[in-house]
Amino acid sequence: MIDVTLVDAGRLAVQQEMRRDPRVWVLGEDVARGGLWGQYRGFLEEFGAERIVSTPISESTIMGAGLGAALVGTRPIIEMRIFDFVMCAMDELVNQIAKIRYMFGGQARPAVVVRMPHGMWRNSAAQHSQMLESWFVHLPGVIVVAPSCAADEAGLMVSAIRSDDPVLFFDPKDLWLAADRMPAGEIQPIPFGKARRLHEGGDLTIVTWSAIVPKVMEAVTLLAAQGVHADVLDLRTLWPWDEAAVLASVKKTKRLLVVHEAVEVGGFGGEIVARVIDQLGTAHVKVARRLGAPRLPIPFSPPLENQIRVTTEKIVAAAMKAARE
Amino acid sequence: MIDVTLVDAGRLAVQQEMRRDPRVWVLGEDVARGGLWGQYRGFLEEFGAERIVSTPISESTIMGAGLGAALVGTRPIIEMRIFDFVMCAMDELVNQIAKIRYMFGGQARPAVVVRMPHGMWRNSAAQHSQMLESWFVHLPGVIVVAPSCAADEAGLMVSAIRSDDPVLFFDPKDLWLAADRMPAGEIQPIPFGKARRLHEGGDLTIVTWSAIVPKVMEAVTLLAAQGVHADVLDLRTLWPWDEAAVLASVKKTKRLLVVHEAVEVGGFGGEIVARVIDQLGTAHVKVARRLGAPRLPIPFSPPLENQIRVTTEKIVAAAMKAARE
Amino acid sequence: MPKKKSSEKAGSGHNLARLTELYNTMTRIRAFEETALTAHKAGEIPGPLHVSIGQEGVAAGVCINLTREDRITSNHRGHGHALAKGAEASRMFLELFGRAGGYCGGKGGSMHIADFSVGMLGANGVVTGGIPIAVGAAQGLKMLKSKAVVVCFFGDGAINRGPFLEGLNWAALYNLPVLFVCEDNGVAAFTATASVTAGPGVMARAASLGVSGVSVDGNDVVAVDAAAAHLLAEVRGGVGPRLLHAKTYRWTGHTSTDAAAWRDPVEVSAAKAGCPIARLKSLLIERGAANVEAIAQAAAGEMTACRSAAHAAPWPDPATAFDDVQDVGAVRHV
Amino acid sequence: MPKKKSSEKAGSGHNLARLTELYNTMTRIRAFEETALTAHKAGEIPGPLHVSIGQEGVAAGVCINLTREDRITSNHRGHGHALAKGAEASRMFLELFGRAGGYCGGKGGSMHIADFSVGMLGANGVVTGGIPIAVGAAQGLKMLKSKAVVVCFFGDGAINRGPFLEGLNWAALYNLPVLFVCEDNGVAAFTATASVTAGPGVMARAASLGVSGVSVDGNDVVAVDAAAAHLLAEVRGGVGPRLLHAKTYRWTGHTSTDAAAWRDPVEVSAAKAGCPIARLKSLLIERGAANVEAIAQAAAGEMTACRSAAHAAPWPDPATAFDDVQDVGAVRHV
Ligand SMILES: Cc1ncc(C[n+]2csc(CCOP(=O)(O)OP(=O)(O)O)c2C)c(N)n1
Ligand SMILES: Cc1ncc(C[n+]2csc(CCOP(=O)(O)OP(=O)(O)O)c2C)c(N)n1
Ligand SMILES: [Mg+2]
Ligand SMILES: [Mg+2]
Repeated sequence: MIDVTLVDAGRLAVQQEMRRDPRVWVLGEDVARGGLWGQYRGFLEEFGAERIVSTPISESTIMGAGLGAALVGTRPIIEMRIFDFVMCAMDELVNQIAKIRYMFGGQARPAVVVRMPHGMWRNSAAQHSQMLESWFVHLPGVIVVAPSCAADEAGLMVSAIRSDDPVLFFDPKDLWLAADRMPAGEIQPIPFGKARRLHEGGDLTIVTWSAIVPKVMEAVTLLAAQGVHADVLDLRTLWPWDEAAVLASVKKTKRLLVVHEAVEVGGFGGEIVARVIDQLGTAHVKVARRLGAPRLPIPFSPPLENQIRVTTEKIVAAAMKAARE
Repeated sequence: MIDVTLVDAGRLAVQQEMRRDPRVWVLGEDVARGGLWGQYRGFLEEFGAERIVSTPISESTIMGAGLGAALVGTRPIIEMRIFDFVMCAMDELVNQIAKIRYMFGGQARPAVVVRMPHGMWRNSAAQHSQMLESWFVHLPGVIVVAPSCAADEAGLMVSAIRSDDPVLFFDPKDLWLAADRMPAGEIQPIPFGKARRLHEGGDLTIVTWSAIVPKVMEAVTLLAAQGVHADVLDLRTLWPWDEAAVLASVKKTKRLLVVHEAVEVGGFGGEIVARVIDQLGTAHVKVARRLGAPRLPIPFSPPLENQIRVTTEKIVAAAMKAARE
Repeated sequence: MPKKKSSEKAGSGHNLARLTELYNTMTRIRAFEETALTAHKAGEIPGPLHVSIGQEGVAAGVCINLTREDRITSNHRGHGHALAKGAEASRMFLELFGRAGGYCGGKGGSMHIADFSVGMLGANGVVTGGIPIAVGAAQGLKMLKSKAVVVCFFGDGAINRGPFLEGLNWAALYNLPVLFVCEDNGVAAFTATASVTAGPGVMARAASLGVSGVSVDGNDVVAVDAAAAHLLAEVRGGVGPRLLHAKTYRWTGHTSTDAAAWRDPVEVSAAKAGCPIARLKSLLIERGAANVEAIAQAAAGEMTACRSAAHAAPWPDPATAFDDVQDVGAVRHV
Repeated sequence: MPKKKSSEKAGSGHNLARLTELYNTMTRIRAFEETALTAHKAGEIPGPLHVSIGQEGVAAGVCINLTREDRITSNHRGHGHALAKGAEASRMFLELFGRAGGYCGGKGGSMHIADFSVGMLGANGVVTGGIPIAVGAAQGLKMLKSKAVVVCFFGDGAINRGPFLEGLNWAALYNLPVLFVCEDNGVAAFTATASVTAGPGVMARAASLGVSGVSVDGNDVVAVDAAAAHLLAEVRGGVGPRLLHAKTYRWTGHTSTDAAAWRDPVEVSAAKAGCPIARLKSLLIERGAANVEAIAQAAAGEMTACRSAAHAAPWPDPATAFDDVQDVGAVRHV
């Protein structure tokens, strides 16, 4: 095992794949300088300015040029700096990348990775903190990845780069620089659609992903101390998602709580609840519930942000209620 | 009652409000010529080129300029031609319009109506047929309106224009030109968040909205002939939505089927199922299920489009299953 | 500064074979679209159809200078571009009709025709949609050390959308092998482009972004050919992107259902009188070509046959609606 | 064609009161940002902070020509614009600190300061975010028959995003009362703008979109004032939009946590040697102003007091997190 941050883990994965495959390259703002978090540190020296391309502030074209470059056989990693700026490139993502293979009857293979650090990043306010990952689950044509730890960041990144499908890769901003560990040596790809079990328990199932995961685990420890034992699944990828693992767990616990950082209304939690109810039937499920943020933009000030954030305490309370009800 | 299409109904509503309030105006491509469907026919003559502004193909600026004009006290109707092109203006919609009041602590009032004809429009293929209304339910700061008949198109448009909140108004493309009737005389505003009951029945609750509604009603007639009586609610507005009416109906029927034209995965149906389960509890609900499109882009060819469309037969089958299970 | 190419000079330098090839391409495009229009009116073709009747000189004159390895991107009015780049009319017709065997298996229709095997990277339903794709394709080709270049076709309406600025700046910055072709027919959908476009126009906009170019009479195919040859030689030489501004005219409405009653009939008659195909035909006859009529007849015959074949062709298997979304996470049933 | 304004001439035409007012504004901006930087380093200010130290001449020189009814839009580096337009330093500090009474009630922070009561329509966290808003505001004002004009501040990095093209074309097309101000500090975040920008630059881009303007030394506040006065007179006269291109320099890194080790120290020293505030100070002393030191001291004192007051101020009531989302469909609890 080696000590790394998630930034390091991502960097090692991209580096490994760029060494392996000369068609892989990166484009985005300030990337030649190493990227905003150092996620491409040293790449200019190793790979040269043709494979680590610092671009103008032209989000539409960063996204669209990545697609064009994929159509002729290269494998671009499209770095969007932070997710909120993807709003400047939605036509290229939604109308072009996601649909081009289908519209053209299979002729196009948009093998791009779109990298979009998302979520809160303390006190960055409404335009730099959004999580809208559920939107893309609803968008046919794309894979949606949202890791929460270094090993997943690395292994899923390797899979994303090797994928012939377009992969939307959501780096968890708030965990980006947290200390973590991952296996040493060559990074193995992690298949899409397989959840990671973080804790075993029979009292309720908690399904979660991305930056909120450490808080869920804090809550799980507190719950265990009170005699409530949760089965915890980190989905890791939201499309495809590991429905089988979730159903198996809820069959056992009969109680489901989905926890996500994003706004609860219209979030991906609703999809999970609806599928579980549909597949297991209401007679076999006692509780199915979500915990997410209230439907508000993200405020700047710490006490306001804290007020609307999904906290460990809120997770404990929701889990307690779900387990005992 | 007068005979109108939905296009007529919308036109009459906008005209009435433009006569009432000189601050109301329209901007968008080809609007001075009457709009793509004639929804602004005659406006140039009546209101002049300053209030019916044909713009360049500049979606970002159509959306953003509408916001700017609202900030100084005018009340713009932002015509986006078809919803898919909103992807070219998402920063202005998502990062600016939806957040500006909150970010500025209440100083800004983005009183705009964003008009976005959405959904299938026979054989227009992937880039001209999308329905992503569920995305905006997940987006704090906006109201989401999706009428299915002339009277609602008119009454909700009047409310939208008078609203100080930004209203995303989804005209149903596939019904746009269908014959319908509405009350003669002054158009009264219809409040947001009140569903319309289209059919009474005790066997199951069908919740639906927008262009699929006439198909649902066809299905309801067929179901009634087979002895299955549905309670049908057209939500009309998705945010706020009439949770009380849905809960009351499901309390009675114990069976819920949400029917929408959009892709089922990640659609607004999941939110409704999750809320109903959360509020009523699994013990009081026998079935809660959705019927939407499979997770595919919209294909061009009629048999392919028909294959993935939500049809009357599919609605009958799903309702039958939900009622009998 | 824009240079004006004179057709006379260039034309005289052209050999008869090349003129004949241009004529063949243009008559085939014309016949394709006239046949498609008729079929659309007869209810054989579903969905919207945007034809480019009157603009054939641009597609033909540019694409005659391309190899199969070169790539093009197109817009919503792309039949001519596809045919000129070498796509098969028969498979295009099948696609227009939504039948099996069409270029996109019936998933795309008129607005999304693509033939990657001949370097046609696709029409596009979004105005300017092809611009970022074109510059990215050029960047990828350069990275792969390919000698191929990219031609990016767009209309005069497209120069008011942001991606125009971003894409030209990008191509100039990275010195990419792209020829931008602005097909300026004076209208954007139903609006005169001049009424929504400030400043001196596309040439000045491009120059301000570091992209120089040539303005040409797009209805003079010999001039288009000469200008494109010149600019593409520069682009292949590695100087970076160039712009070809081709002034032309669209005879018809925006879509096949738009009768274009809003167009000035005098303007339309004048345009028809200056028909680019008729102009080339005169030149060919003047130069002693014998087979002019036969070429036009062959084109008409080819397209009529394509139409009949498409009409008789089977529909796609409905199950194929589920194919080609994505490899991982694909859904297989409703 | 860009006209160069010479500071000497303009300066001599300025009366002492106006020069003093400019000096007061500039020293207040400088003191505000230096104090904010210190507070940020001390951990008193959460979130990112973008300061404009070295660029004060642009905000001051432009805004001295505005009335309260005129509007401005700004970008992520907007403290100077807000102060110059008349926003209160105390409420800005409260906002930076995230405290009750701040301009946005603590919801915005540095990147979203707005004061609608003085026509400051807001900073913006998205590069070019203010451009469409500015042109729309101008369009609305024109419709309402207001005499007010709009000034739109943006950086040199913004000219590579699409909305720049769209917004300038739009303003020219509808003949809107907008002054675009490009604050050209040579960098965009951490990248030299010249390295990502093709063509001759912002003046040529604007001209190609029908917007003419003036290029000026942005560190010479007297020249900025004169140029802005001239352009705003034109804009108020109804000729449509104009551009002011102000060449300046940012002394610091991109955000307060960027030590800017990547900057050329020689370049930074040269910029500091040419400090716009020091230049104006010399001029004032030359012209016999007596109170120069006092003004700077007062500014420093004011900002120190604002900082202390902000530090001591109460946090917003957490329940206010639920306010001001929307009237209908608002949520009230978690
Ligand atoms: C982003 C976007 N906005 C609007 C449209 C609708 N639309 C289709 S074609 C067209 C006009 C395009 O004009 P131009 O580029 O000059 O092409 P032409 O139709 O003249 O060939 C418009 C507005 C679109 N397809 N995409
Ligand atoms: C659309 C968008 N892309 C990227 C960013 C990140 N970003 C913030 S400021 C900045 C540089 C802007 O440069 P410039 O406009 O010259 O302003 P300066 O920072 O020099 O004042 C960037 C890239 C952003 N805020 N918005
Ligand atoms: Mg045109
Ligand atoms: Mg800058």
